[in-house]
Amino acid sequence: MALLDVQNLRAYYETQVYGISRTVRAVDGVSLQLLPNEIYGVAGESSCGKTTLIKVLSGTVKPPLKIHDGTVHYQFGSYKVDMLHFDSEELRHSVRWKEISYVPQGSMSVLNPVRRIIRTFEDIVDTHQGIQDKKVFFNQMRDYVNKLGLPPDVLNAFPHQLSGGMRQRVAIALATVFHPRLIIADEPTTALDVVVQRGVLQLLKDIQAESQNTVLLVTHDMAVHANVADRVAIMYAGRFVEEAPTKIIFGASRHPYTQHLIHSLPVIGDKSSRASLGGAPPNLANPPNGCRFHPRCAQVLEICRTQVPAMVDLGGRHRVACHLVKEATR
Amino acid sequence: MNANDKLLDVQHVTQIFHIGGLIGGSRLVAVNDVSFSLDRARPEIFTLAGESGSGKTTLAHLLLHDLDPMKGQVLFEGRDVSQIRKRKQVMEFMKKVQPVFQNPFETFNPLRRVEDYLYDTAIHFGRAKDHRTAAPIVDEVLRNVGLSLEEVSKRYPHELSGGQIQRMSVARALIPQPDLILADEPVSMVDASLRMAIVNLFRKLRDENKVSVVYITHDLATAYYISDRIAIMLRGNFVESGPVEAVLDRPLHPYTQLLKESLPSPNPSGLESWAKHIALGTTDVKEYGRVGCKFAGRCPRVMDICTKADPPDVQADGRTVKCYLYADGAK
Amino acid sequence: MLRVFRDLLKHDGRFRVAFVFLMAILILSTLSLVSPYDPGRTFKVPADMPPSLEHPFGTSSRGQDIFWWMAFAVRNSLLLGLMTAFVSRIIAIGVGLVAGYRGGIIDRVLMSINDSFVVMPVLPVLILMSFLLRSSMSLFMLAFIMSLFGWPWDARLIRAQVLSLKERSFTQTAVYSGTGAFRISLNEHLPFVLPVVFATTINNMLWSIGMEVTLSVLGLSNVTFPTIGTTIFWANQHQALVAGVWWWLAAPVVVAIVLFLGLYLLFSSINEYIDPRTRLRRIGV
Amino acid sequence: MHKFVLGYLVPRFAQWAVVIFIGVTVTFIIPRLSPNDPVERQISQMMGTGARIDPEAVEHMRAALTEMYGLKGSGWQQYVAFWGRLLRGDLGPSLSTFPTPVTSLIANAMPWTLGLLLTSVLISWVLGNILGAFASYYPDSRFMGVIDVLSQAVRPIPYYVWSLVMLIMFAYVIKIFPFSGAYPPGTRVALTPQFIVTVIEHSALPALSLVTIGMGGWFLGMKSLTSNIISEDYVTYAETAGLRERKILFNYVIRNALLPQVTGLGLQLGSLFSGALILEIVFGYPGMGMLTFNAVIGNDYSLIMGIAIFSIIGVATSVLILDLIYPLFDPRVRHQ
Repeated sequence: MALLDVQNLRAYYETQVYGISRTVRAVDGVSLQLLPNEIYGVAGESSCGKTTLIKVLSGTVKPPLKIHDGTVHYQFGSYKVDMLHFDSEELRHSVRWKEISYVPQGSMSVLNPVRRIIRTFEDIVDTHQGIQDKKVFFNQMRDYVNKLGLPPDVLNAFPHQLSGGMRQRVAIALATVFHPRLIIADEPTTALDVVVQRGVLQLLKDIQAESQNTVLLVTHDMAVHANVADRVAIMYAGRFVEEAPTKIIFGASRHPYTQHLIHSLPVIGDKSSRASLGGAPPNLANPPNGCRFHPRCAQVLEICRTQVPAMVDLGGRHRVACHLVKEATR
Repeated sequence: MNANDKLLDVQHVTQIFHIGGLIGGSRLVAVNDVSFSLDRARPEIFTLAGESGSGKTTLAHLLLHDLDPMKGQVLFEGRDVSQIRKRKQVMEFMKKVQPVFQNPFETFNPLRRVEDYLYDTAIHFGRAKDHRTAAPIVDEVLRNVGLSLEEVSKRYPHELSGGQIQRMSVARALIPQPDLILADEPVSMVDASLRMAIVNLFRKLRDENKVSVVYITHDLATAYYISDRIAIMLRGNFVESGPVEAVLDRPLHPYTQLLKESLPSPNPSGLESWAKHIALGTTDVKEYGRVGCKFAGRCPRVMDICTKADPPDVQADGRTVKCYLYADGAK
Repeated sequence: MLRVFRDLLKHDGRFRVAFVFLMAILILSTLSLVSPYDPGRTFKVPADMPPSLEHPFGTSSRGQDIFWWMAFAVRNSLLLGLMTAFVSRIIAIGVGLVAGYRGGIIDRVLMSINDSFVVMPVLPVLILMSFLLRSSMSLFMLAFIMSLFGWPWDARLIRAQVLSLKERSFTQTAVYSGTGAFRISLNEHLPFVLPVVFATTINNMLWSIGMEVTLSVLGLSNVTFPTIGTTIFWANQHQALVAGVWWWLAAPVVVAIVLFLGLYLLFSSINEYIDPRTRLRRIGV
Repeated sequence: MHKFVLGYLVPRFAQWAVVIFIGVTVTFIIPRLSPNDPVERQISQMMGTGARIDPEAVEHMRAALTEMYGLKGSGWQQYVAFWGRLLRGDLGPSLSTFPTPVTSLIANAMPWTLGLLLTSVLISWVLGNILGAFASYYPDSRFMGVIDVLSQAVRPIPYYVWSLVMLIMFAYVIKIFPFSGAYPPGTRVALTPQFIVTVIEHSALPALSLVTIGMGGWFLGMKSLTSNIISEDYVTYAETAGLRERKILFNYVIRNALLPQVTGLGLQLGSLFSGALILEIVFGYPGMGMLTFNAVIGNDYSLIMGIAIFSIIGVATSVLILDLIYPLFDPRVRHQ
């Protein structure tokens, strides 16, 4: 049973400034399913719409972002939640953080700068569960963060006193305090050094393995997906272009953009020259028609310029949206 | 090899910062006794690699003469950079050394046309008398980086992609025909798909334009791809430096090994080694203050001598490594 | 410039109100050129007449037509505001840009002087000054003295902005393009600083005109010279409220409110429009 | 801890000293710059009254006045003597109410101004900030919209004009409040309950105008501050974590938006003090404002000097106190 089922989601930013109105079609027809007990990776470059997708899935849609089309259904055991038409109070009370929690990118700006870390823990737990005895609660939290490899005195510190890696671990501790079924991680380690990043990602993997929940990991770094994600979806200009288990994505991907993303990365030990993509990422205010990757695609066909390729299921949970594939299977 | 055929010669440079109040406050040795040099005859790409707080950006400021070193000297073409005072000397220095910055969208003023900077550079460094005579020169450097004047003219930074702007930044740096380009994390903010274009560009500058590049980055993979020599920095020290194949294919210093291991490889097979748990890094400032090797707190092969005094620079297997493991007595 | 004007008129309610108010003020002050009465002369009209067709604002106990007197008063007050704002802007931009860009000792010295002026209560000092200069205090001298006190708060705003701009890499790009420090301040930093300068200009006008009103009510400026403040002074002097000549006091108060409100609404609508963030959004970032 | 003392406290005290030094020096220099010499003016004023005084007495008077004005000796000696007297707390005698010392006049005027100023500033600061935060956190509430328009209308109007409007409206048109003064003339000044009641009743109108003007300013300041903070990451994060709106508003939005408002209060004290002076004149309230007015009318040169110096020291000290309180609000300053 799918934990999350998204069908044909369209979410646009509509801005109106001094008479100039612009519509940015950030997410333009995305469908995906999240299964229990898996790490689902979403890869894509800047302005491909992955942050907007997260806003919709985590229910933080605020103007100028507006939902145009599509459905987002969660299934927490017997408890069904239609995210797009759900009473905000009940959402706040029984879904937020209990079922869906969130690990942010730059954790420096996410923690309240004028309150100690323990206060943020209290705010969250008190709202959802209530705290009887603050002393007991403090000890519980101290053991909990200790288990996650954080020194105990971190709870009394202020955010500005912690290093980047430490703050990110605090953010993970906060996100997992209620053992939610879905953790959405938005570029959790982009701002960190490579050694600290490894530690933080291992922590995320251990927590997922232990509580058998689902992690939606969003990052532009394909190498992180290779080592952390079970399944990976590649996003380009507001649409999914390919989705498959990690081994297939890295071993037998069919979409030119996916292949480029993987082979363009230099690797220590291999100095062979690597080509770069021509052109620039499309402007989502007026994206190219047909397949949005066609202006930069080396194997572009005539049909690619006019017709949007449908998502074709190649079996083994491998889906791809590219006319090259349809040509071959016919 | 006398002094003046060295393009850049950094001799035992040390820089100490004072953090905290007027009196009191602690001392932070941002750069500690660093030396390296680039030959004028053989243009090369020299990488300064290290994580945040390793001192690589401070070193960059020292090379660009934004800062003058507390101890040691930075010689450019045999002359001490800190003596450069007068406007004419500064222009002379800037003609030969040009920077390329990290964030494409901060390199050019969002309220000015990007091309204006190229015209300014051409006119101020004497390559052209006025706007009209500068146009062909600007067009030539733009073609050199894979763009054309008509493609980017009259454009504001927000009307161009990160990749295009970064190329224009390189083009601007090329106009005064410099001998050395100092690139501070030039590709980290550029999309992966366009990153290789910029990286290949630096290679082309070295081979065709005979320009040496000091490449500052935390990304070992791109460093391996384009540089000739590399120096790994930790808390202000060169812990390992030498030809990039030696340093990255066969790393000796435990910190370099840890860096290489922590780099996730883009194929799923290498799972087990990456999953091994590593010690959590202590807060940066504490590591700066350590006596002896700065890595001792986290080093899997630490010996008690490591915490006593600074390890010596040892020549081993074609590179220099600052570690007691390879000091002749220790074998 | 016209396009900016049209955009604002169409989209910003505050600008429309400001436009109407300020046009009224400008018309009133230009009328002073064709005033049939000389403000210096009294008892030219029957005193204490309520507002009528012939005397729209009524007449004062000193036998003067209040409408024409207010024409001169508004013009002089506006002139004072513009002069003070202009002079203090020059000092503010100078101090702000130099302290911001130069930094080091110059910055620290300038800023400590600046902060003492910001905190100092200006009124008691101005009272002391005008008390001593008393009647020889002309409009220009008052404007000059007030501009000596009007710049520190704005210099600090400009300096803060220059400091942040200096850290941004395009300043370094300009340096390495061979541009001189002065040209950098002009080309790179001024476009960002102008919105602050514009906003503080109007703020300074509000402050200086308000201060003039206060000083002349205390009788500390040249009371024969018609300004909004001196009108209120004479009204007080002749106990207008007690004597029931309420229109003598109402006229300057209403005109002052129209002037200040018009300036403030102009300030906030234009401030929002030329703020770099909205300008970038308008270009469609 | 000592880093905080050296990094934060010492510079604040230094700034306090510099402000007072510059302020006092400016008040010392101004009179010396002015064309007409106060001693001559004083004497000519007395001569003007037509009383025949023989020249020898005039000479004696001139010496006494010069000595009293501290105009004896070279500029530098005067300056040192000036500071000497100041440090001993002697601001010289008031001329219009000779020989009562200036300090005692100020001593019984200051409490009135402080009472009026402190209460109204506190009320307007707290009210303005709370309403400002609510206005941007609940943008579509009509009540907030009305307050927003009112504040924008009130804010630009200088104290003097606004107090006149209030006077006309509440004392003249709708007679609710007494015309002027803090208490009807002749009542015995004592801490009896009815006396306090009359004082409150009389000072209601000036307090009300101070509060309405102040509140408008703080309201608009807080509204723009909170509208930025609402889009900050830690607020969106708190909303994603499902915290109740009230907790987010008070512990996240207002708690952070207050910091610049505390500094703002410090920087505004100078203008608030001037505003209070003017208001007292309009309402005949017996504080420092009325004292200044009488000094101006009575040509009391040394009283005005005293008021100017006293105001500078008073404002500078209150700014210092605010700077000392600020670290309690902002842990980032407390824990370097």
